[in-house]
Amino acid sequence: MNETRFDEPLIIAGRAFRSRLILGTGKYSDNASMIRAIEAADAEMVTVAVRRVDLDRTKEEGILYHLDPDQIFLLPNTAGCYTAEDAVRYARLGRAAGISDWVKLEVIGDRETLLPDVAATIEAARVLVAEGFKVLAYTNDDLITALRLEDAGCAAVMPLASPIGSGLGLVNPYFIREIKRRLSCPVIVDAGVGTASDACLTMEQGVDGILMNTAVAEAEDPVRMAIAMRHAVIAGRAAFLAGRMPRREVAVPSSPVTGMLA
Amino acid sequence: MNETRFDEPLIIAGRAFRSRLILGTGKYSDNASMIRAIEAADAEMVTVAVRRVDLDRTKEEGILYHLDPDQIFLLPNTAGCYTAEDAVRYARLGRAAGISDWVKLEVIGDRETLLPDVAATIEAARVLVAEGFKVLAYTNDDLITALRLEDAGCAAVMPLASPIGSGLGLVNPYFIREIKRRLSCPVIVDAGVGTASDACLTMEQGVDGILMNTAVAEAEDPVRMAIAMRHAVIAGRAAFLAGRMPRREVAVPSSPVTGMLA
Amino acid sequence: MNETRFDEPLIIAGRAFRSRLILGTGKYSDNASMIRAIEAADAEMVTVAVRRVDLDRTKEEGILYHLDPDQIFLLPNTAGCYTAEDAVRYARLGRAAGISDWVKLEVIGDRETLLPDVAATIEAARVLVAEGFKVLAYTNDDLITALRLEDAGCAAVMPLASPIGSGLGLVNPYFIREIKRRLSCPVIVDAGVGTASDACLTMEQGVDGILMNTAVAEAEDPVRMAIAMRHAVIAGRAAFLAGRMPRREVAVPSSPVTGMLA
Amino acid sequence: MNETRFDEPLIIAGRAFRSRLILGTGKYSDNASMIRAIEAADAEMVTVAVRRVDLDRTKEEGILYHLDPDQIFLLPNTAGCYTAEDAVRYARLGRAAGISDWVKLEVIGDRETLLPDVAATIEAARVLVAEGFKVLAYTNDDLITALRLEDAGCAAVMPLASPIGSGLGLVNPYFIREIKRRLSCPVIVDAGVGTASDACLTMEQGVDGILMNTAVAEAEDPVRMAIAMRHAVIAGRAAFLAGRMPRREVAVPSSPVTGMLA
Amino acid sequence: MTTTIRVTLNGDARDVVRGRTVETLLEDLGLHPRLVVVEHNRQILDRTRFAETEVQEGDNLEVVHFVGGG
Amino acid sequence: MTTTIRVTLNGDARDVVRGRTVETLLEDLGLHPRLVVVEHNRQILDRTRFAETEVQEGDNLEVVHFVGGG
Amino acid sequence: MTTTIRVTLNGDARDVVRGRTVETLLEDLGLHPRLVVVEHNRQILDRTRFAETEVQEGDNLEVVHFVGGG
Amino acid sequence: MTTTIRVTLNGDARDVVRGRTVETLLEDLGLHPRLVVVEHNRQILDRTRFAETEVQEGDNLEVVHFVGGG
Repeated sequence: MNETRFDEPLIIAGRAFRSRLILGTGKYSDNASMIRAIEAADAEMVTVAVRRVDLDRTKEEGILYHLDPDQIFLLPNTAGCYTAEDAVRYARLGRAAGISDWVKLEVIGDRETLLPDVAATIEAARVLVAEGFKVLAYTNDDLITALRLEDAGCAAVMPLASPIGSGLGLVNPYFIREIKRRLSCPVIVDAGVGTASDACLTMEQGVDGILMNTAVAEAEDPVRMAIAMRHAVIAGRAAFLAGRMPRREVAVPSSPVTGMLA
Repeated sequence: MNETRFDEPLIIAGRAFRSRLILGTGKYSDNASMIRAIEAADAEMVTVAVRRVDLDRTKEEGILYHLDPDQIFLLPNTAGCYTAEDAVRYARLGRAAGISDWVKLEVIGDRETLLPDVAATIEAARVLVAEGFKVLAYTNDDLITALRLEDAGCAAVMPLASPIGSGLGLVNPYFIREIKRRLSCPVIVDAGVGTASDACLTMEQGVDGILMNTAVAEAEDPVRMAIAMRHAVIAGRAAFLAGRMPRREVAVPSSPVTGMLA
Repeated sequence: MNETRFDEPLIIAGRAFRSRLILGTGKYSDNASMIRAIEAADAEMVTVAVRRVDLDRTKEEGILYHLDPDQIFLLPNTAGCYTAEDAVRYARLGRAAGISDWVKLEVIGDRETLLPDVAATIEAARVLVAEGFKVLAYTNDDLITALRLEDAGCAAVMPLASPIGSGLGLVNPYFIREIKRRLSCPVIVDAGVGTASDACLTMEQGVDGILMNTAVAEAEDPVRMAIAMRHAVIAGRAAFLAGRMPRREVAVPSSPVTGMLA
Repeated sequence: MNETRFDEPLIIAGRAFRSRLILGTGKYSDNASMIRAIEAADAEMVTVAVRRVDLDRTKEEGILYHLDPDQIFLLPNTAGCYTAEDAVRYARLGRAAGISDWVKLEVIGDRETLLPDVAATIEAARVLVAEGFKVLAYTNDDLITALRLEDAGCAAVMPLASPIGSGLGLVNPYFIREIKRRLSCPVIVDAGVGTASDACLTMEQGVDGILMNTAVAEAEDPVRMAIAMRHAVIAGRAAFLAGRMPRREVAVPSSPVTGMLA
Repeated sequence: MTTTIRVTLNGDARDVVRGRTVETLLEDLGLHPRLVVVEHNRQILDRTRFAETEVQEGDNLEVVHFVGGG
Repeated sequence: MTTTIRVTLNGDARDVVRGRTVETLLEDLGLHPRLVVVEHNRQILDRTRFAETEVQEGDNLEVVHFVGGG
Repeated sequence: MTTTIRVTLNGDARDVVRGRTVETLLEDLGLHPRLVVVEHNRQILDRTRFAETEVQEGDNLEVVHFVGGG
Repeated sequence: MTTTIRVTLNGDARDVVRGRTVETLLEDLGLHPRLVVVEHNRQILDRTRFAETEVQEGDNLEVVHFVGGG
């Protein structure tokens, strides 16, 4: 059994992914670093944002100059939207690019914390699902909201580990574990992972994958951190599937207690 | 940069190891599982215990029937010894097997917790170093003791993450980090790791390697857990070298805040 | 400065409370224990549930046989309600008892976790506020929902520390701290506290009070735990007001480093 | 049952203390604050250091100008000593002041971390016990060392929560709990407590008392923090004696699930 | 004309002597009016109207009170 | 009749030569039609209609593309 | 003179035919000399001396090997 | 013969008038004997012997007291 064979692929909306690590493409110091980090992370899907073309600056900034949608699956997001209406608008723009009908839905409720407006997210999810979108919905760690998003027909539910860009890691493993236990659709933890052990611990809760951006892009060495994250996600997944030893407050020797010399 | 090139080898007593994961060989349900776990973990060094041959039972139990010292570096331990004198005796017996002059020194101070007797450990280390042993000394997470063991000439100092066989993980990252910061010799965390995220978090403290046994041997699926641990150690090491993003209690968006539609 | 003078009273809906500890009255083995626990906790407000009179059993079960509303402020809850409509009905029944127009609103979204249905809670809060109720709304630890409940006119917002009856303590201090920082109305943490240190840590986040039930009622010795909780809430409050020392990973001596003998 | 009657007194070397909170007297901005903090904390015992009289400055600095040994029990420490010999010398000087034959023994092993030199501490303890001292020995959280100190005849063993002056709180509750479980003499946690919840959590492990200094002296408002600490120690003690509810990852309602309306 | 009517009381069908008011019904049940709240056909019945409100065939009555709860 | 019309392009007023289609306008801007999406008076304009859609006085055009985001 | 001697082997008293060397004793026990280490009266016996070392009455022999351990 | 002697007092060389006892020396320094402890040539000097102990040339005196400490 080697690392590519200990696990099933991740299936979202009928599409199979070998890698359970999804990367954001924001905040890199330059595009070359971003490309190398994506490769080092062995990611098969990355998120992209929809923004106005800057008509006064170089056209280099369009990410399609750097990423080939035939090589890596692009997932447009609705980052920066504060209403269901706006999020629907951005989702439609993203789909019109002609790559896929997938969208990472996020409707933000507060500029300071970037926490989601769950009511608006559910509302937008319903609209988008009705229009045939494959909706991967960013949400907080509330089970009830996650259940509603699944009911709304989301292809995946994406609860946060902690606030976007905070690097605080998995603050509430109970809630994430419960969401995974109760939902049938894939659960991808999105936002808050800060370092490899956060990713590993998150995967150990049984979730199906992780989306991260800042942890890689703002590491001192993004490519090395991408390597770390690739291994951390595999490690956490394998450990979950392996079934860990019990925790115990008593010690138990690893070497035989018999056969000692007199 | 791929996974085999992001890092330097681990050097202990002049010997280079590509893998920073050392496995114990105790507690496996059977030898075949043990062998497969060692392979899956990609370990280059494993510990073994010295015990009386059981003259009344099958000779199959000798581990040299299963592990080839030319393929994998065997590190004899002094597990089960409660005095410096006993530990020295076991170390000499281990060396007399003719494989190497290395020893994983442990002198236990208490049968319930299996915590080390640090005074006796320092004493035994001095004797063994004087006899030419390469001593890798199991100890608690006390910096002062670790410094004394380094002064005594140990080839590596091996503080615990938590008690042997407990699976409680890295309880005191501060002390481990401080030990690593202050010692010049390799620091290998030994004992207490329970699952992959523990291993990852431990390596993120900057230590040079991890020795574990129960976490793999007593996982429901030891081979899958060995895969997990292999990746977790690489992940934690790479994350340490990469330099993590700062933690912050404010959110920071991953997508541009400019270029939004009107 | 003694314990009664280091702090301002807690004001909810214009009513002042000296004690920041609110107790639930459920799950006690007997009413005498409950009474003694309330006294030991020095609580001024306790929650009560609205339930059908059991016509076939003793009438002793009505809590007004045991608690005098002139001595202790009774806060009727809507526990057990799964829709906004039901919660409004129970709130009205509670008010019809003639004690006050206060209600602890809870609308549960899931039988397994007892997590709140935040959309239904906001809906019910709006109805009840319009009817003149003083609404203290149980909610999860989502800031956006808390802001909406405050906007709806709630007298206090009551985020959970962890699920009702779980005893897991304050799992997400960041979210609770952020809710307190952003709301103007009182923030009372409700549910999840398991022992005194949980209560103390919760108050240290700056929140205005704590409501608990199981931690006292299901302690081995409820009266002693009530004493513990009384002190823990005062301790956490005082520590918050005092302003803690900084955490630092370096040691700093408590005794002078000068004046040592030669 | 009120707060003074839920518990037995703490007995150390035959002397009974009502309060389980011991304060250090260093680092206060001025003596008046120190005095008021001691009163607010309701401490019955405080530590003092032995230092040369500063012959060129005001004699005000002698603490006996401010604290009356008939009112509060003074415990001389050996802070700042790096050898067993020095610690013994300071202990003798402290005893020669004529107040008592008690000493808080500390032998530091490292200037950066102020961690104890446990070998030297054991050695000094033996000497001092033989000279009739009541030795309260500061140590790390190693059970084996704690057992040796008890064997050496110490009146109390004082393991650290975290390094002196760090405010990191109780990093390793397992080790502290195990020390308490295994020793017969009083166990007083000394050093590392940063705020009230740390003190409360520490007492919940079952230990007999806490000694702290920086957490009070360096709080923004030392007197308020002293109040906090007084209550926190009582709260943690009462909670330990009360026996906490079980932690569970399932929710359990606090209100009856029967008697709901149709 | 029968001397009893059938009502639903706290979810259970129950025969009640015709002509009872809510007040006398509570008396029959041994309940103190000041310690309960009555919902009469889904409407809360003010305590001051207990005496004047006659229980009718088919009425749905909920008699509730406060119990221990968190 | 002037030879330019005024449109709102990505939020800014801009004068455009009368008679330009979306396709030629993008050409003028140096943008590759396959790499952008155009919203024309709040309706997404299918790429196949860029050539036939003439820009009119007062049109509100949003030209967007994918950028790095998380 | 008996033909057997009594030794302590791994903690147990055991009768051994007089004249056995450590090497032949290991053979009798079915043990491969290269896979064990022998402590002879508390002194480790170098493997090269197994053949020449005769087991004597009262000898204390410990025959150890490596087993799985952590 | 000089009228002063040289002693080491709390680590510093200091000239003291010949013939002073520890008690009078403390008086000179403005120190209350009950609030200090004196180590005389590395031996603790009992307070009852302050009056009778004359300070000698080359003596090493440590005068200590309690200060705030944790």
